[in-house]
Amino acid sequence: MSDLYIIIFLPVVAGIILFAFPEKIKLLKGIIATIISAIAFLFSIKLFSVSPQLVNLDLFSSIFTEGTLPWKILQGANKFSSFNIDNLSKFITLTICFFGLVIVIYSMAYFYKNYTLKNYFPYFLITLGLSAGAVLTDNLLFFITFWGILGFTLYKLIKGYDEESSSTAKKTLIMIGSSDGIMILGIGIIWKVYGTFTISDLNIPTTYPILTIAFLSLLIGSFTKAGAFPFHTWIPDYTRHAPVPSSAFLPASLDKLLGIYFLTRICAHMFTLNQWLTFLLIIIGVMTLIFAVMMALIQQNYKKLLGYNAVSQVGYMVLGLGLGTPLGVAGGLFHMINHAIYKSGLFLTAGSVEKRTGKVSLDDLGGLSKAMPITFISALICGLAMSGVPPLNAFASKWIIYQGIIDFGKEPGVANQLWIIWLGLAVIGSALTVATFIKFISGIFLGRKRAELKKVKEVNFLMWLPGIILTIVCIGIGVLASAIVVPKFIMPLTGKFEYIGIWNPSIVFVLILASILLGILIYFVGNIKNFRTEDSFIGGEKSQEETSFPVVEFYKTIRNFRLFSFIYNLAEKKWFDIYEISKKITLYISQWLSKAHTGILTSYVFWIFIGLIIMMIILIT
Amino acid sequence: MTLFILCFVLFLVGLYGVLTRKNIIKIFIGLSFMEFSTFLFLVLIGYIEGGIAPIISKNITNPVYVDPLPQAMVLTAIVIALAANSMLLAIAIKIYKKYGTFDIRKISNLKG
Amino acid sequence: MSWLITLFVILPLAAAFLIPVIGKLIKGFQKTITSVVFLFLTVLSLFFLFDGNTEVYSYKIGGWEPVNGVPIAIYFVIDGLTIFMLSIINLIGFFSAFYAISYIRRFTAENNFYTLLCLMVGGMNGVVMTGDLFNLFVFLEIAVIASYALVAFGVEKHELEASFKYQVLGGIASLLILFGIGLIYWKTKTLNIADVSDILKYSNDRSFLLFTQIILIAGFGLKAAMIPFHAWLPDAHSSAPSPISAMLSGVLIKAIGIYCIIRLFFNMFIINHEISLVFIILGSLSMVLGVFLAVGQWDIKRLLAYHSISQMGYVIIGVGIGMMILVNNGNKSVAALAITGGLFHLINHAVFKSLLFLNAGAIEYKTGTRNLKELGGLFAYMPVTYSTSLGASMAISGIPPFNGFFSKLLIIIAAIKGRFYLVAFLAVIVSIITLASFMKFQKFSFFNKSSITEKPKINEVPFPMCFSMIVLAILCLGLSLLIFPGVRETVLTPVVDILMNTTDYSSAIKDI
Amino acid sequence: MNTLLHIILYAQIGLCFFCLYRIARGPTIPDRMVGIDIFGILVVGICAVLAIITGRMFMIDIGIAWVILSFAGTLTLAKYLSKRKLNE
Amino acid sequence: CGIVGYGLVICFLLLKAPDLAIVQIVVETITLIIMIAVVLDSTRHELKKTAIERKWKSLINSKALVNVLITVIIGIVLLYSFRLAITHLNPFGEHTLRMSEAYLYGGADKTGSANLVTGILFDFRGYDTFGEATILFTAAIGVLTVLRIKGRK
Amino acid sequence: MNSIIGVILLFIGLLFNLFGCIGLIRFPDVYNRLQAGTKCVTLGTSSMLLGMLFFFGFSEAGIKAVITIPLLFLSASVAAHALIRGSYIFGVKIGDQPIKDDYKEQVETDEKNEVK
Amino acid sequence: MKGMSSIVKKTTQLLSGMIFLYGIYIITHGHLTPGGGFAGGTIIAASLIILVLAFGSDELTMVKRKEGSSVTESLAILAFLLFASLALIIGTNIFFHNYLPEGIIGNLISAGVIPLYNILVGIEVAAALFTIILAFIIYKEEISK
Amino acid sequence: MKYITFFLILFLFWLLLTFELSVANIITGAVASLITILFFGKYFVNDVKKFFHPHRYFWLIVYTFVFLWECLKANFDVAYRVIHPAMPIKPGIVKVKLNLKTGIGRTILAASITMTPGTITVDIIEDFIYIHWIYVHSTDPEVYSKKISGRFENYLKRIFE
Ligand code: NA
Ligand code: NA
Repeated sequence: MSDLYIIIFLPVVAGIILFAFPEKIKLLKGIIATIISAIAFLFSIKLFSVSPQLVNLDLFSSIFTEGTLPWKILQGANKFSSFNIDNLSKFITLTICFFGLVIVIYSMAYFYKNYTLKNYFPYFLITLGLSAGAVLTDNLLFFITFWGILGFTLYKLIKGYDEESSSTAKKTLIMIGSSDGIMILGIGIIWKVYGTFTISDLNIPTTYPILTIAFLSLLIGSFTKAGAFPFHTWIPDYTRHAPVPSSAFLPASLDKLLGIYFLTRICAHMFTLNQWLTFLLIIIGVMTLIFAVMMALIQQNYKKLLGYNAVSQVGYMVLGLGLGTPLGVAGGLFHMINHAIYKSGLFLTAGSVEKRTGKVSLDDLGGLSKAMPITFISALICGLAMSGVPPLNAFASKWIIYQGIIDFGKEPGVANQLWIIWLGLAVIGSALTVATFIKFISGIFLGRKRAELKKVKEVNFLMWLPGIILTIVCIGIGVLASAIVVPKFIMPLTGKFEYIGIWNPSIVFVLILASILLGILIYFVGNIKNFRTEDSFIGGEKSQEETSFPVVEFYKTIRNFRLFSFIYNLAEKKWFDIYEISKKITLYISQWLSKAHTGILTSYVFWIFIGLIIMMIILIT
Repeated sequence: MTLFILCFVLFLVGLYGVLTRKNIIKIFIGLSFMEFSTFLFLVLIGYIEGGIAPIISKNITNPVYVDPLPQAMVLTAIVIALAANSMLLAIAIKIYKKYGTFDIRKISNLKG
Repeated sequence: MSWLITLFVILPLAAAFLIPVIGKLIKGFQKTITSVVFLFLTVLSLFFLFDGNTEVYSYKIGGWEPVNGVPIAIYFVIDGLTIFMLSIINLIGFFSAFYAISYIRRFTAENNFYTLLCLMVGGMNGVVMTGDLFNLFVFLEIAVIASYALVAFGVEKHELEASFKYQVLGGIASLLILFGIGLIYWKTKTLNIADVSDILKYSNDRSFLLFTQIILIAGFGLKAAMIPFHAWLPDAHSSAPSPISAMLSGVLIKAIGIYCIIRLFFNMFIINHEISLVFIILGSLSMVLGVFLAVGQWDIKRLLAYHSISQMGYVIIGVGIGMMILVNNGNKSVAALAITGGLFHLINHAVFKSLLFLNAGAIEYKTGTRNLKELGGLFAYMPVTYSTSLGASMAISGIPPFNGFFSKLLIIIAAIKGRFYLVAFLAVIVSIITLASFMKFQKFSFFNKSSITEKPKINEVPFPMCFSMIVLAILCLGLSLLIFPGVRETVLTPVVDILMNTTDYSSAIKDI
Repeated sequence: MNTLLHIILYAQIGLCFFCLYRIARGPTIPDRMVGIDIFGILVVGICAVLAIITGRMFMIDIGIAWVILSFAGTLTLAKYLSKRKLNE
Repeated sequence: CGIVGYGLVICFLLLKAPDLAIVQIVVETITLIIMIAVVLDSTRHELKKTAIERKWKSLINSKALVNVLITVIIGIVLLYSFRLAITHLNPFGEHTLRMSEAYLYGGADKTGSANLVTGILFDFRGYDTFGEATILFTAAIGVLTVLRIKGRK
Repeated sequence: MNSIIGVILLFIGLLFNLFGCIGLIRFPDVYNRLQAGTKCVTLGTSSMLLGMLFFFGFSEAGIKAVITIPLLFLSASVAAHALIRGSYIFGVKIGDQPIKDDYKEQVETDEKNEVK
Repeated sequence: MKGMSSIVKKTTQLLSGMIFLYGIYIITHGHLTPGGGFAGGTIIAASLIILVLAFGSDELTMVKRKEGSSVTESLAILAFLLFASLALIIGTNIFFHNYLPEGIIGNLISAGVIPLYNILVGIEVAAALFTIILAFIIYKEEISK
Repeated sequence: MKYITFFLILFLFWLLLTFELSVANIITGAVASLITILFFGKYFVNDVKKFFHPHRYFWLIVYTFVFLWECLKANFDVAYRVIHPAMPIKPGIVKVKLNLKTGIGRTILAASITMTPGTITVDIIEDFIYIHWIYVHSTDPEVYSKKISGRFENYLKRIFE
């Protein structure tokens, strides 16, 4: 299977070679990266048509002559180098390569002028290749290696020059790296119990606690990558501080793809979940959905807002996959694809806005719709898609998920009995998403235009093209969902399932509409309540455009609800950030231990002899 | 056996010195005591009742010598201890210069 | 092989003896000879490592043949483990010496520095090559005493204090070791490790063995800085000049601590359940407490030093688990995996920790401080230091594709396979905190400030320092290759074999 | 005869404890040093007696060495004693 | 320090180890000489600070009992374990030979040295002795290194 | 015969040593201790060495014993002298009320010269 | 550094040479009687030290002596190593081989290389200890300034 | 001359130490003595021709016995003071004028005085010798000079001057 070499190793090798090129010829590097991405994309299409199979790549002996000493020693790796081309992996590979291509085009334009991130393209290519590798490999050790390297490239794709962004970079790698480490535990347990690292051989019942632990540790890996509660906290920070192409590439698309891919793998293929795990997954899904979107609502930084949004959408995917029914899994995976598309699109538009205005706060922006029409249109459509407006893509996927939940309720089981709660929360989440969408669009593109933004122009062709492509794809998938996309792409992954066609009126459709309306309502309620304060605040400058939506005030409104304000305050103190909590605990223990090291020699000698006699007492007497 | 006990007591005295004294020099002395007790211990295990010193002499017939190997070891160890001790004392004198004291409670800038 | 192995002792010591004489006459002699000798020895050891010969070879010093089957000479014993250790020692030694060419220029008495460095390396070579208990002690002392002096090389307040504490605790360690050797001699009447092993094989004197083993664990544990015997390490390793810190953390605690423990407890004593449990417990303690102590540090080198304790914990755990499985007649391949993981981590740690100390040295060299709170924004001025330290940080934190990841992987999955779930869990937690503390290091030293104006004079360190750092960073990546079974079989398997088949060592030597 | 010699030997060793007492009590450094000095001379006697008991003449070498080195040690002490003062 | 070292010499003499005795004498004296050089510098200062010292001393005294207790406990545990450990070993004075057998009987013929300890030191285990001399060399260089007035240029 | 004389000499030596050691314990200050200790013990030990000569006769050992005696005398006396001088300059007081102290002024003038 | 009183000086004049000679005696008879390189070397060092202490010496001379003894030390131990590895070079391939004839036990010239080693170790030890103590003395002189 | 004397003394010392007359030993002794001279020759006493006057040796032997006698006497005196329950001591430092001129003579005198129990030489400064006396019999210089050094000085003069 030489396709695999091209898809996995060509970008990696090309990336490594690109390191050697000086930074000055960045355009050339970009072009090379684009070409490589395009090649990878073409081959991923080719791979998509291949029938499912297991491939064992002969990694080294075919490249190097057999038997000679320096290379002979590498050949031991071959027995681990098995790859699994099944429907899921080849589909994910295809999407990965697609996003890679779209984003590399955008990056080329984005970084053309102020290329501040060193070695972006090499790391980009390595990320691309290794992502494909992680998806395609059938060996857990290879998987964990690729997965871990991706964490590192993620770290390298954010520039951590000032205090905050370096904190973010640190936090990101710590969280990703931690999940990586925890996954090793799961892999170890699997190896202990089943004696194999081959993913396709596994079908593990989660009956014993030890196996549940294995599942959970792998789950943590996928959750951290995808950004599910409570391991999501790196994503908003990352999107806020990383360059936009990086955000679009990794947290918005690739990491989601990988995370959800792996979640699917472990939930659907590697493990058979017991009902409590299902319950857990659903709870986490819902919590992610609600909490993240709540946080998104109060954000002023639009990049961070998108980041929280990205997290909240993961909730749907987890929810869908947690259901475990074909419908649920299909919904989750479909939503994953859709989310990747519109969220990348949104990030790219956000990037364009940042590029042109240099502002990152919604407070400083407004009224750009005329100055940047194409960007505005992409943002609008992608945002609508995010809100689940028909006929756009996310509508279709959310809808399948809702249907899945209803379907799920028909089965016996603890989680199943509570289906109506899940459904209700999902709808509320969707409604809140709409509210955030309105905030985003109105904050940037609508409202009064600030004086300092007069000179803002549309971005160039290379920068808006990817956004438009993604927008078109959004619409295309939405329109063709029931006709082509679901049967052709999604069903092979989950098996056939029954579902109600796309335009058929049903309770689900009502729900979706309800959520959209509810969201708009929430937004306006929040605004109207505070118009007066704004008037008095602004004073004489009232005579601006009528359509001005004072974003700040809206945010304050939400905050001022008593219960919310309490929670938000805690959130702002990072009480819900698992990273911060662990950090505090660690540093507390550290301090405590440090105090024991008084610097006085006598106590050290004392320790030695105490240690000695403790050993004596325990072992000898 | 008395010597064994002596040896052990010597060790304990040294240990007591190291554990409780606050003066570098006294700690050093405690350490030396422990060294001595170890040397003595090594020589003791090589002792043979009725043995003579392992030096060949023409006028002694059918000699029973004590074990010379522990002696050789201890000899080496003594010189090693001398080297280590002179290093320690060199450090001690420098520390006295820099800190103005031999009190280890005050020589505790490195901690945590 | 034959007489060539004696060069590992002769050459560094001869260099050490020559430097005070010729160093005064010829300028630059000390640097040249040290580097050349270490390079030569590195090449020689690597040659032995890769020549595919895995037999145990012994060399009788003085040419004294055994009398009635009792070895009476001091033996050099060359087996997989020895060659492995020799490679590490001389490799890191070379890079430290080369790095020191520029680094040590700011100090007075350069000649003494190189002399002591040669002595230290010669001592360590002697320790790993010898097959005789007392000789081991003697050469251990050479290395240790040289390191005492090197820790105090700057003769400032902190350096002296650190050296003092190191010496007192090191002195206690030496005493315990000597006492242990005495006990063994009392029991066996012999000093040759193989011979001792032969006698102890037929002894079931449990309390004697345990007593001796505990004494030796305490003694060598002090040298290896296992918790609770670790207190000297953070002081000493952070106060020494950086190339020496690299040697101490990278090599010394391994050659005179871990190596001795492994050698004696696998090849001399009969492995037993209690002691392997002690190893696992002490290893876990070191691993966990070490990392918690490290993460709160603001002094770069102190942070690194505490990590040495923690990382040595991994090595000890790997070896301890292997021992435990062997004792319980468990799955031999798992034992082998655990030991492989431990030894793999040993060499990895040697490389990345040395590199990290060299990085810390480079930072201190240019900025004059080691306090993370005072640093920042160096990535732009010191690109080589930055990128190499990033590699090393990733390696120690266990991020692929760097070497540390693979060794930790082996240790953790071996621990799980051997049912040491708690240990595996702790190993993962420690790995996470390690990552956190190295992200802290990266953040506060290289990023965190974008102001260009503050330190305009800072630039990259001179070539010898850069060279050492770059090559070590490449090694950080390159050693990942050891995960491939093919490479592993050449480098690590001979080592593991000598530990797995615990009695092969003595029988091989007694047969010769 | 042999018992007699042994009695002398042990008596001589017993005398060493007097010095030990002085060294332990001090109170000044010179006091301790006097103790050590005298101890050294006593040991020469011990060496002599041992030489007679064992019939091995090299014992006296040890005595000579002791005489010489205790001389060196005392000189050093005296030297440094006279360099600085107690009531400075 | 000195006295115990010298006491050790007597023990060595009684234990038929004249070589050790002579080396112990010389080493002890040299250590003493060095120690005198170190200590005498400081004792006077210590005397001056009596007031502060006394305060500390009262503190220490309250701990003294605890310290003694700890030492005694350590001692008891060590002694007990040691007693257990050595029950099956040769008792004092009934040492048997293995490695030394060759050194003692026939060793002189091999090395030609009448002093068997020297024979071991410089021939059978000459390598050890070389190491020992190297340690002394190391210590000399180390002392020279440590006793520099200025460490950095 | 020789050995009997030898033993007698040994006993005499032991006796002197005993006196010396008692003096070492009993006398009040370092000077007096030195007085008692050094001399008595030196004499006693010399006597013992002489006794050794009688045991060994004029052999290697006997001669060595004899040459040890002047060595011992010389070194002990000079050591005592150096020690007492050192102690004096160090500042150890001579008893509570010395009968006569001629050395004091000498030392004091020396010091003044040194200061200059 | 100032010297000591005239009594000490005179005695040292008489004795130091003898002590030195006695050190040589201990070294050269190391294979016959107790003692040897280490003990003898130390005695030699002691003789040199009392000379320095008694007669005093200015700092420059002391530094010179220290350097000299340091070099001597290096050379002696180097020679030791050289003699030990001589057999490696000249054919027997044995490190620390006693390649000289053993001679008759009890004779001064016997025991092969042992007396040679003894002498070298004696020089080394004497020089090392002399260096160490001089270093201490010089250091004290320096800081007392 | 000085060196030859020194050599002879050392060589004699060597021969006494080894007590062996083999060729190897003699050569070794000679070499050892030469080495010693190399190091210590210049520190040796200058006035060496006195070593070749036999009458001095005669007086030396006489002196030895005188000294031993005094020594024994004084020893019993000290022993008495030691054992006496009341410890009758009256310590003090006295200053005695010296009649000896040569350094070596003074040194031996000082050593003799030191070795005589009851007195220790503290210092020799110019022409005076300071002596610590365990029991200051008299504060009159005339008296105590005679008591302490008088007997020795006569002999020493004959030996060394
Ligand atoms: Na090999
Ligand atoms: Na090999």
